[in-house]
Amino acid sequence: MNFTSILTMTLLVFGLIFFYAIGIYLNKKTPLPSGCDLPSLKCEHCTSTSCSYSEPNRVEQIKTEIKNSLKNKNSGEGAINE
Amino acid sequence: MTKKQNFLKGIFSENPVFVLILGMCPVLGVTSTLFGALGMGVAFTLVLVLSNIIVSMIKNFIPNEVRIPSFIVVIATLVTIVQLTMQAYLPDLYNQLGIFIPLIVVNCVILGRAEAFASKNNILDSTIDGLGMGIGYTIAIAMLAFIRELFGAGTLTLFMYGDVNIKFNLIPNNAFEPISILILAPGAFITLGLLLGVINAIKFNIENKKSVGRS
Amino acid sequence: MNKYIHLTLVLLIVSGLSGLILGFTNEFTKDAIRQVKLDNINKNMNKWFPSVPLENKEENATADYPDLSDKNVVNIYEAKDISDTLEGYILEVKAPDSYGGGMVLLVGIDTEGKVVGFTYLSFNESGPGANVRENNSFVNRIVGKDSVNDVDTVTGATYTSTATLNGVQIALDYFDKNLKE
Amino acid sequence: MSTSDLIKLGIEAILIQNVILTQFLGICPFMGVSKKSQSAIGMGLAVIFVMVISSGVTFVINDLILQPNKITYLQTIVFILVISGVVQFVEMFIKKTAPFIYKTLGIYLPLITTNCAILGIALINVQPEKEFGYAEMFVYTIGISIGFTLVIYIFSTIRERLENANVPKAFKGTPIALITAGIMSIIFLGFAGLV
Repeated sequence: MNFTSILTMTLLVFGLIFFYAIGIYLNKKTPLPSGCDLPSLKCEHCTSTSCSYSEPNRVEQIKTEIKNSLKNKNSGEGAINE
Repeated sequence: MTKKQNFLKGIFSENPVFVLILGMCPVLGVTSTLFGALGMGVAFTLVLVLSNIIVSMIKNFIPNEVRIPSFIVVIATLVTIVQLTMQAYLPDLYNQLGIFIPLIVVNCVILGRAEAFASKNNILDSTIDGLGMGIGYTIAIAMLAFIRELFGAGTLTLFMYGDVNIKFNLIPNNAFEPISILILAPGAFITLGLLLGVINAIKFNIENKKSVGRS
Repeated sequence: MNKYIHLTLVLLIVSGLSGLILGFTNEFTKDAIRQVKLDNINKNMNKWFPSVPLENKEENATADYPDLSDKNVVNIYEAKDISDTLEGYILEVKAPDSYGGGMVLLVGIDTEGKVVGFTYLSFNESGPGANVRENNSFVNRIVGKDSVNDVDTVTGATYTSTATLNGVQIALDYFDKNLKE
Repeated sequence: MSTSDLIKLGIEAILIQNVILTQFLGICPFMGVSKKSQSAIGMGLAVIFVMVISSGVTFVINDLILQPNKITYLQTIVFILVISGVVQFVEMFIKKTAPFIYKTLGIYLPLITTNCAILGIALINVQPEKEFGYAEMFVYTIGISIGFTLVIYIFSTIRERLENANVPKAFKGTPIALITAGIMSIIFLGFAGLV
């Protein structure tokens, strides 16, 4: 476990985190191209909770979705082709 | 949110596989044998709990701008440690899981929990949350692996290490021909789809009884 | 300005720590991983050539073997018993185009060129191909033969069994060409 | 590898070793984003773009830095950071230069960092027993990403029709999608003997 491999490891990992952090920073800074907001596809049918677009309370949102799908199933008791 | 609720939510109300439907790649990939699923479950729980602990410990030292990169480094380091120890001391499990151990790093559940929960709660709650989620995940993939291996190969491998091979051959002198498609790739999709459907049906049933009882 | 210094400092500490931790874990597990491979070879060595003592065969026992580079034969281990007479060889062979890819075989061949036994060093076949490994009838069909072109494959796992047969055949051809006295 | 082997490898990557249906990588976007074929195409193109770039970068890093210094156990940590960095720079690059392209696949780029397929293929490329050179790696990655786009597009067209099929209440949504994917996987099994 010589010293050089520790050094290369630390520099490598540090360089890559820096590369990623700079990427995030520059990405946040560059403005959206003119007249092209994000497409209407919000996150309603994407289940990934860790992508930076997901609203913070994505998990609660999924649970409420299931709850009200249950509710309208019950309230629709009378409806024929629920 | 009491401690018990915090723990049980990971298994029932917010089960990562059946409710949130996250981290599907390993769920389909490793469940061709029960041993693979249990091994994956344990490795996943270990990484999830340790990452939740570490993240909740260092959350106030890390400035907000570099939050996600440092969390990714923490999780990747933990995954590499698990990978190396498994390669050294459990080679059969390592060969069984193959590519899916390093893929725990990109598992949506872990980074999601670290960011959504661990970076906002103290160490104890994060550990309980991680444990709950991990056990919920393990139960889910163990159920899937049980069904797939039982009907697909008629055997249940519990533990493989070198020549120790605890394997129950459940078809007495091959009474029925195992449905080998279940062990194959399509079997994973179909079994999981059916399993999710059945669980939804049970849930609707319970909700129905409760609402009928109430009204 | 000191915000950025603070940022880089934190990043440096995080990466340094992770580098150190990984370095140490690698130190602990490095020789254990090598040992796993050697154990496998020694275990099979003892199983196929019972007279060979179960001691630690060195990995690079192949310094002086001809034209290893292009062929799929990766390593050769000599099976010498206590009185140092040659009982046979164990060849580590890469079996091409298996279903899951990356299949490596250990093939034991005695001095007359007959297959004494074979096993998988790395095996990532899925589905029915996975239980070719435990299919004893397929194994017994190969053991004791000096050529495998008349051995038929396992139904339902043609890919895996043909790759295994190719691997064993490569070992046998290599033996006839270079190792036969 | 001769060119015929490369073509064989390419076809195998697209049809036989399909990344979704046989290797089970990239299931999260496959399930999450394939509700509409337009969004599926966007996701597919983004995956092709990012997978080829990140596989190239990770392969070079592995060859020049990890392999000689014998620190290949760092592959996981280095590759995930490289992929995340590449995604950020690709998004920034597209924002600046090609607003039209950004309109179709802009939203999917942050999703791709948590996509198992990108990291999975990057790790498979550097597996010691695979022994990929640059040509094989390039052909394999392009084949895999085309296979991804092909499957996710076909699946999205089927799923659009599933919306108005009368599926039992419990099976609506992901369960029926998984079963359809299973049937598609059976069809793709038919390609096994092709090459």
